[in-house]
Amino acid sequence: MRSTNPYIPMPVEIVKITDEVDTHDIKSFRFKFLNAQDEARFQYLPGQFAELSIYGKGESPIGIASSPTEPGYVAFTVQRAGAIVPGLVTAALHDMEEGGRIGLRGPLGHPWPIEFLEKKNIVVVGGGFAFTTLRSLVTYMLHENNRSRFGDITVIYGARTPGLLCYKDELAAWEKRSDIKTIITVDKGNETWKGREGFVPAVCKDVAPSPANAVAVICGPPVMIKFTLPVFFELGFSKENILTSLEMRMKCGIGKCGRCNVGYKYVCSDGPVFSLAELEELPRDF
Amino acid sequence: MLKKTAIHQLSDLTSALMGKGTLVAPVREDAGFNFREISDAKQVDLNFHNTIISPKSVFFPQTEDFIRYRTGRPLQEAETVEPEGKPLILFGVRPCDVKSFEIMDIHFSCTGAVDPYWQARREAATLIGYAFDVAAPAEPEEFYQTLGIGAADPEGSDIFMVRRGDDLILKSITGKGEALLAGIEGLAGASADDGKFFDDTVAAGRNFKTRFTCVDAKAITKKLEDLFHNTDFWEKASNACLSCGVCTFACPTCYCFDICDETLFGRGTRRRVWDACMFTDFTLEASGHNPRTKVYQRLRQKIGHKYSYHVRKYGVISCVGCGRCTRHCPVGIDIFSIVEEAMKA
Amino acid sequence: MSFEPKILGIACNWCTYTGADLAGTTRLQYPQNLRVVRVMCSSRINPSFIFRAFQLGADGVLVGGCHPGDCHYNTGNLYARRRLAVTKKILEFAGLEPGRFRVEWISASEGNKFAEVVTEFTGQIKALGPQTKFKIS
Amino acid sequence: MAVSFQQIEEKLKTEARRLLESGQVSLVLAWGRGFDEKHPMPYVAKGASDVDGIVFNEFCTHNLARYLVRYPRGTKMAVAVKAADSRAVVQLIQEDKVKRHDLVILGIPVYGIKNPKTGEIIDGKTTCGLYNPVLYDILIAEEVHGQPVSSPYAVLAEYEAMDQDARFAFWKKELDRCIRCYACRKACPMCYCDPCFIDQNKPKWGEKSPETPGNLMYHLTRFHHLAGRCIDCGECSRACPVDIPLYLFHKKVAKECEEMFGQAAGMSIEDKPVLVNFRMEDSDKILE
Amino acid sequence: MSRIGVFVCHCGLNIAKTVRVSELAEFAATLPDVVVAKDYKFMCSTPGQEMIANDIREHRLDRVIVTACSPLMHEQTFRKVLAASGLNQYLLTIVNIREQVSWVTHNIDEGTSKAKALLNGAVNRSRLLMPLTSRVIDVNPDVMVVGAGIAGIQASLELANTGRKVYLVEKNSTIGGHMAQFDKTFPTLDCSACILTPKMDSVLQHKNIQLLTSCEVSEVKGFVGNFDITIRQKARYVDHDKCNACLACTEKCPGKSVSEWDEGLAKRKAIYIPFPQAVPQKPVIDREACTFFKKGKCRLCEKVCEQKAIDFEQQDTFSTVKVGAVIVATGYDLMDTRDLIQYGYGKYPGVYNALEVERLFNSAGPTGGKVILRDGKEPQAIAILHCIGSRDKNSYEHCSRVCCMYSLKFAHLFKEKTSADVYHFYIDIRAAGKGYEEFYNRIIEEDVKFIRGKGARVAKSADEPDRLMVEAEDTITGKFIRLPVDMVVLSPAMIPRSNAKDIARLFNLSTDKQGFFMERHPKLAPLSTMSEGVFIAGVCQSPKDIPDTVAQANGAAAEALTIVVKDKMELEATTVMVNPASCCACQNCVRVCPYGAPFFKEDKGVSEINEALCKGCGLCASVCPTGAIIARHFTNDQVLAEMEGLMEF
Repeated sequence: MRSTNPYIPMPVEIVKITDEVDTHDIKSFRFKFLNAQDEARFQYLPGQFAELSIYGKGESPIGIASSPTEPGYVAFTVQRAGAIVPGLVTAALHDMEEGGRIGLRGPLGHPWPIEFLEKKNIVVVGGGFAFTTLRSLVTYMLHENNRSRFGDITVIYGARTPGLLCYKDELAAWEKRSDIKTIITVDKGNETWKGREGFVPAVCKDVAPSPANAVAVICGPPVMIKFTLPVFFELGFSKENILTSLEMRMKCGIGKCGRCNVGYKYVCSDGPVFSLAELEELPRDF
Repeated sequence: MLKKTAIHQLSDLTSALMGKGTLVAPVREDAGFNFREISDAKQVDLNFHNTIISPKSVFFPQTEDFIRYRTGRPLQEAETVEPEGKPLILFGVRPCDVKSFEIMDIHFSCTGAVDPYWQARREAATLIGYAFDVAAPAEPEEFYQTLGIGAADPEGSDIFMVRRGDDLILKSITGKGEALLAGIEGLAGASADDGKFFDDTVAAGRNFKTRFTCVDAKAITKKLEDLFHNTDFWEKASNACLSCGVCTFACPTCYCFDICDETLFGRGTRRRVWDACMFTDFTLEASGHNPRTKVYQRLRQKIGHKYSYHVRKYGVISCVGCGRCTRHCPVGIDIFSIVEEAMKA
Repeated sequence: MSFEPKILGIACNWCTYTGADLAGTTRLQYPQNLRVVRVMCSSRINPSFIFRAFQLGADGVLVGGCHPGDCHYNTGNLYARRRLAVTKKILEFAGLEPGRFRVEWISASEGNKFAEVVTEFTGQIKALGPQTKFKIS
Repeated sequence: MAVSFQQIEEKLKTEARRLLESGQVSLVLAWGRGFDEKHPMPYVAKGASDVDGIVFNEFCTHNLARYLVRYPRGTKMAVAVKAADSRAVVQLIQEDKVKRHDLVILGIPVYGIKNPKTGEIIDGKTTCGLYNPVLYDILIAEEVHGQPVSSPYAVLAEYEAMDQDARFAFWKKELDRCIRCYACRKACPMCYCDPCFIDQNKPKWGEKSPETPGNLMYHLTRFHHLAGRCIDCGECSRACPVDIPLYLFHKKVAKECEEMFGQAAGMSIEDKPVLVNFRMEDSDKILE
Repeated sequence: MSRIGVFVCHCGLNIAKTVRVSELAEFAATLPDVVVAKDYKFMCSTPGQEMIANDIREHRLDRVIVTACSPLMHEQTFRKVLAASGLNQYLLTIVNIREQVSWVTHNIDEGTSKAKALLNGAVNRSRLLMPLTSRVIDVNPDVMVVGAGIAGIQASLELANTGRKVYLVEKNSTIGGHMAQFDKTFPTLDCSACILTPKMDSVLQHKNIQLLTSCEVSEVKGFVGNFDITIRQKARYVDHDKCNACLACTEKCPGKSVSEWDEGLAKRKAIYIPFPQAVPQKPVIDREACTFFKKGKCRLCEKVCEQKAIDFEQQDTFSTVKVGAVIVATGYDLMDTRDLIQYGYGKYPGVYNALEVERLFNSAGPTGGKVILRDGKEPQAIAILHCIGSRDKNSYEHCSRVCCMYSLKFAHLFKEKTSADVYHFYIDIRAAGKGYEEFYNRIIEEDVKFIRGKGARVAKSADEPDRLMVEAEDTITGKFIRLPVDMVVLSPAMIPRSNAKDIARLFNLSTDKQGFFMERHPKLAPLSTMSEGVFIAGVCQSPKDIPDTVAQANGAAAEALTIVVKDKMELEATTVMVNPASCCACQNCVRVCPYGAPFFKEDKGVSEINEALCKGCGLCASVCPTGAIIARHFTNDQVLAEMEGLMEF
């Protein structure tokens, strides 16, 4: 039965699980909708998120890692939350196998502003597992129907160690392409690591993307964001042209439950995507 | 339409109302008055000043089931609890509380996603407002007048009631109210004098004085924004605050909720439960990060949300001055005093 | 059908659980209403376990530990004694019948005592009838 | 003998000013003006200029010991305490939540404090019935004597006379009213856990919704957590917006603990909380 | 979601007779997350085990439930099956349907229904189980022995002979303890020095023993296998590396003090060795008695010392040693009987305590072995008063156990060395021990008088001012006795060393009511303590005689050896841990733990667990109000889930 009730999740089935990192606590899940009309209703753009819902455990808001240019499934990259007391939903999801079924509520929130990004050079900066919606964005932009809508694309992606990089195969594929500049860095390499070493902010400074007609889209752990934002500011990016996605505890995802309220915004329904200019409008309460 | 009934015949009225739908009205309980679904017409008691918990619970109950399911069973077997649309009569609501529904409507049904549970109940409800006694002074906690709400404002009600001595004068305000009032037999017609008394009461209610002087919502909004980083101010304001949830639970315009799963013996319910921004874990993220670990941050959020953020987002202050938060605060914190202090800061 | 109570047992690994095993190896017969949770020490029993057990519909709860002074962990049951005494008082003041919660010290060699206590306790619970006060309906 | 609230207020101000000016403490916990006379509020003076805000009147019910744990360990604090409140301070010292040497305890012997909601004088019925603080550094007024003193447990007689079913019916009715605003635990000086057990999800001890099972689990467990620690100040009951007489249950548990373990909470800083203690000679009788 | 396998054992007919095992397996298969459920005749047999192993692989099981006999029976067996199949062994759950179901009922319906409930609980719990790994730590092979009386000496020698390095710590300047003060030992009457001094010498000579005299333990860190113990070497003002023990210094020294060794009955110099056979036989300076330290000049010893060994500048030094195990053998003190004013000790010169008498008998003692009183006379009548301060509710309730026997020994020696009449005032004679009763009988034969009645008072004799009067009630005749004597010997209570509390605190030992160190279990672990890796021997545990002390010392050595003989040690896996995010800093865990495993990190404001000390009882978890303490394998959610399962059907 199809419900328009925004609190009721749609049933989905896990069709593929990818173990992303060597610590095995980040996995990507591909879901297919069990009802065709749900799939038709789930129209999303990169940057949006959805509530993954497991009965008996609860719901967890997770950014959509797949791109609408990848039909047939919707994907999420999920970290098992909480080192000591595991997050109930993410732990349960991690224990599931292909064929398992959960609920999905969404798409929720605002996407990366695609129209705003069009015809501009895009610098995508990501750290660790927060790369998910950026992966969605890059995949979206690289799609043959979309590539021409955007200018130069530069991806700067870092993780603590080589084993902690997500989407390794895709990164390798991007590195081979000529229509995207891909820079991968790790804080600390290992014997087999041939790539760059260094923290993301430093690498950004090093790469120094031109601010001319460019937008920086940044997602990562708070500490990375904290040090990366000034780099772009110094490079000459305006606050309007620096975009990021905010984290806040959420429950309903539709701007009703009040939990993710920061100033006059609800992160879930007014965000999670904000420009630096918008963020500076908000009280520092997140 | 103007009607009246003797107070001692109130149960005839309430009994008639029960025939028109689910009746929710003030009932005297151990700890004070509350709005409850009426099963016996005699339960209704209008000898109250105001209820402990606001009547928001009628449309937005503290616990509301969304889904019922069995763990370990296929998802499709889960059963959605659909929003209720049965006729409901909410009787004896004070004008400030009536106003609160309007404010809540903006949030729940008029902006962004629609909350189907709120909307369904609201649409199915007929509101019978009830004027405060304008002859007696307001209670010290109340300040609805400050926020532009009269003690006897009929706006927002479908039917509005004013007490005149041993009589209750009922006036229909909307078509819906008129239809309901017309359908109730046994009510006496009211005289022109009653009509004048009604109008006088409404007018007296407008001039009714509560504690604070009127203030400009825009100015408050701006002031609170400017004051956000003044930690000293907020720490001082929150020195006494215990960070409990009384104020938010009693409040007619607080709408924060949690969605949780409750299971027993493999049977589970996904439900929403009122939550409070004053609780420590309200903003605790799975990562362990919590942007509001301190009492002052939470009190600032609460006051900022009601008088500043809400104004910027929805255009109205999210407060009707009913005074419940102050009345029930275990340490006597007065929310509007803080706003006044803020304006002076 | 006669009333068959559900009785939750919580037994310490070293004394009472072993004593219960001994009751088995010596083929003592006792009613089958008791379902035992094994913990390492009676002191592991969080008072809320007991409250929860009654909410889950236990008609009676029996806690078994080593005799005072014989605790495998030396002093665990001495703490447990105090804590469980308070637990019992709280339940009773909230209205639970006193007979529904019992703490017994049963050593590893007291298989017969285990069987006797279970038999007697089960009879007592049967006489009290179903526990409905705390049970979540 | 009438106690002059005015004199107490003056003495409090004098001592607070002296302590703050000498730098002996960095803050003084006392009472200050509320929105009206009947509602004085807990108040913190952090400098001599704040001292004028201190008030003391018959409605100063709040137990300020509750605020001690809010400040970082090692903060030098003065705290104004009435009799029951001083027991809370003692208990907090026992539990090492505050250090004795970080505190200046301003003891207020007083009779005639009223519950602002009911206007009733707070005596042995809803609190421990003491009028003189058990521990203090500075006594703010002369000790009061000759006031009505009854056992704080006398009020229990009616409830003890009830049979099991009546008790259950009584508490079910009372606890079913609970709206889970947690004012009781937040007003309680001994409820300093962060997070509270009831707020956790693994395991979930009780449901969040204000229905019988969760309410029962929350309150019963809280009674247990406070067993032998509740100092009977009655703040939980006064804080409760729906007037649940929590003090009755706490008193009953306190009475049992005192009988079983021979020690009342918060009477001596040398004591150890009874439920994290034992004596070899504890009798099995307590389990009967 | 878990993948649980349930294996129901018939145990032949042991289970199958009163539990419908196939029905149980079918029931299991209906439970959520159970992917395979089977029953089999003998699950513990090789084919049974193989079946489980195969199913783990084939069904990719991540939890295994074996529904069979008691976990105390075969838990280890099935854990090995899991481990061999690559599953963490703690993901096994055993449901006990034999000892606690099939064997205790004849009713197959009841049996089956209870088994279902138990199984349902197990499935619930099983889902929440976490893999656990036990930590393996390195073990330091060395041992420390604290106290070098006979117990410490014996234990050190035993350990050293096995090749272990032993640090023997003694607070005095010589080893030997009280036994070195004795003259004869009961009941054999062999010479104490003759049996002890060779051992003392062996200690000195032993290449594996590092002797640390004039040393005290000042700090203990670490835990079993890895103690870091700080030793304070007290200043001796004599460089023992240079000293050649010529003892010229002791002759020249003008400073005098009473000899502790001789119980104050003789004097010694300020620079001294306690007694001629002391080990090490090198002098130390008593700062209190030394003229130089008191007056700032003298330094005679320095002048005569050819080795330039005297060093007035010496300071206390601290060093840390690492050991794997510790034996505490700190011995006892005699009760100070001056507090019992009725006996006149310290007031009347004719009243002696037992150790003083030992010195009187000793040929190396202050009188050269002659029994003469402080006034130089030989006593004509001697009263020996038993149970002074022992078996006395007003002082010490315990029996000091050896006083009866040494008092009998005294009587014998008095008879041998004097012509005095000897009287025993006793409550009863306790002569349990090999040859003890015989010795008692022998003393009776020796014309020693026994008065059954505790000595009540010692006073100056009214008639003869030089003599003493002992008062007592003879409980046999019921008569009140006043006996004039010249000498009164008190047999005082043996009590813990005055610094026993400090030692207890350092090593986290519990003490009993009297202050003696508590053993872990009075019967089954009399030498172990609540501190893993710390053992006790000798009178510091309770009063005992030399043979028992030596036996204990040997036992403690063996116990210590069982720890240090392995170079690795596996710690308990089912320990507790703290979730710092939930810790409310109430410190209840710290207060209750008998092992001292939880400790409070003041800087972080949270408790932490020293897992090496944790025994996994879970007490702290239940007193933790916030649930911050997680008792591994018995977590709150595991127990609650199991309970829910048990109560469902």
